[in-house]
Amino acid sequence: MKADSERIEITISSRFENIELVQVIAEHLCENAGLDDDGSHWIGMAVREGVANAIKHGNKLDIRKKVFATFDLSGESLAIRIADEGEGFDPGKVSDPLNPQNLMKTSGRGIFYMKTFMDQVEYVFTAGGGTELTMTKQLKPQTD
Amino acid sequence: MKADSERIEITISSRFENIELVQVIAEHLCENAGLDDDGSHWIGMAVREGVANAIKHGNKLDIRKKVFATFDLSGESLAIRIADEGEGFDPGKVSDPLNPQNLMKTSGRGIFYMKTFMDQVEYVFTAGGGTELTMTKQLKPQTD
Amino acid sequence: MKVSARNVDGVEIIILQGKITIGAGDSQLREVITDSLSNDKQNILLDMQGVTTLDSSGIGELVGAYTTVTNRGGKLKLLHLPPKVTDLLQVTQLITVFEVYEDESEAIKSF
Amino acid sequence: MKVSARNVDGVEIIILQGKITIGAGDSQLREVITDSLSNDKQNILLDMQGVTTLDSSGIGELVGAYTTVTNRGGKLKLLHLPPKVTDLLQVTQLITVFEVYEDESEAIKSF
Ligand SMILES: Nc1ncnc2c1ncn2[C@@H]1O[C@H](COP(=O)(O)OP(=O)(O)O)[C@@H](O)[C@H]1O
Ligand SMILES: Nc1ncnc2c1ncn2[C@@H]1O[C@H](COP(=O)(O)OP(=O)(O)O)[C@@H](O)[C@H]1O
Repeated sequence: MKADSERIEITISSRFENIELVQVIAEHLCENAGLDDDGSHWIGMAVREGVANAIKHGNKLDIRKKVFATFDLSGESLAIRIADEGEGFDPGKVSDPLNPQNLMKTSGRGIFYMKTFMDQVEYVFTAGGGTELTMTKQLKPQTD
Repeated sequence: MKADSERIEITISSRFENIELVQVIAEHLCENAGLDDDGSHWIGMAVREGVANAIKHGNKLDIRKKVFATFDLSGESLAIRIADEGEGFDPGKVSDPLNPQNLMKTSGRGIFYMKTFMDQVEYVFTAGGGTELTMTKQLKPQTD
Repeated sequence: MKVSARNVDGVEIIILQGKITIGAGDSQLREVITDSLSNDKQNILLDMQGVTTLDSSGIGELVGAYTTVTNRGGKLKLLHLPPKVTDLLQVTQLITVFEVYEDESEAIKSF
Repeated sequence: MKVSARNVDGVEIIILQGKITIGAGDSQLREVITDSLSNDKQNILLDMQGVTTLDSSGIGELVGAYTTVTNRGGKLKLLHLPPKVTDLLQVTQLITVFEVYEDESEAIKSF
């Protein structure tokens, strides 16, 4: 492991009360990495949305199923992986919440918020089922 | 898994800045379980001491080595396991900080604090090296 | 979430405090709106000053509340938005949907 | 940890704020005590009001500071202990070692 790299892993069962545990890890990690309160807050919000989806849509609130979160801090770059034991989905079919016909919908903004607060949001689906969400964020703009 | 049981796992590398991540998980879990701020605080302090020892004495600040923490909440009982990749030690040889000749020592109070704040503190040493500390706490006194 | 309410000049001011997030406070918001409507209080001002965390579910509940109240011929407006809540409404373009006030008496007059 | 100091009637009041924990603030406390002694300020009052977290390492540093100052013929006393810090000193019986004050002027007169 490089001196400036760091990996934190946390596993929770599928209860909404546990979302906060993962969010708080994200915020503390960002603060330790020198990010300001606001920056840390928005990354924490993206994590909250990702974990909420894993619990609700992925594991369908089955408390026997786990959500696995990994934080990789390497230099100035933070990669967050959130995996569940659900059945996956087709990200191509997720509708755009900014589309006027979706504006007044009561759901469908979680992934949009993640994309807004993070630099990159990617989904991978594993053979055994389950969704693996990876979000990355450059903590300070690289200058080169 | 029973409806009232919950397991949270977190893995960190051996940096003092990461102590707080584990402590904060402990505090949040306790608050979610209905413990008041003070109760949660002291459990968080015991966790802090346990993780600090794992990083300092166990893994000797080698950031390639990990500290593994597990929280098991079952009914009203919380069991916290903190494991490191160090060489273990002989708990029987740890001196009593209340002994007058130790009163003015600048160290040697960590395990004592854990024992003060938790109901039970146990050490197990695994064949492959490493220390496994288990601390338990009854969150509300059982009435039966 | 903690909820309290008072009525000023026929406007039901509902004060929301704490979290409006998935599994915490989202259904509570729905209930308090339903209660208000069933008591024929159809002009509702949500005071958001004390809202500490709002997620996409909470935002969804706000939108749902707006629709419910409007469909019943009432009005739902927002008061004292914390800056981070404003941000959440802005990026989703919902800020154009809600009437937002900084000053309570101004908000009440607007109904 | 943040540290600031002022001198009143020959007593160096050192105000500690934030964490005194392993890897954070523990060595800083040692430095500020050494500095004070090397400037011939041997009567030291540590104002602990703003200390948010103290662990066994921080407690060890306080004990070390006490010994260092006493060995140099000075006095180290504590002011404004937060309740949780008092608890930590109490269970380890260190509360009998330190002179603790609630009132600053009283503390200063005692030197
Ligand atoms: N981890 C997941 N597992 C299964 N489906 C998911 C997952 N995450 C997102 N989805 C799907 O994507 C849709 C959009 O998600 P999102 O934008 O967060 O909005 P919302 O959760 O409010 O529906 C969800 O309704 C769901 O169908
Ligand atoms: N995880 C561990 N691995 C190896 N040795 C340990 C571990 N935890 C505690 N010890 C030993 O026990 C001693 C007492 O620990 P503690 O009471 O926490 O006081 P301190 O850490 O201030 O020395 C330590 O000095 C160390 O020798």
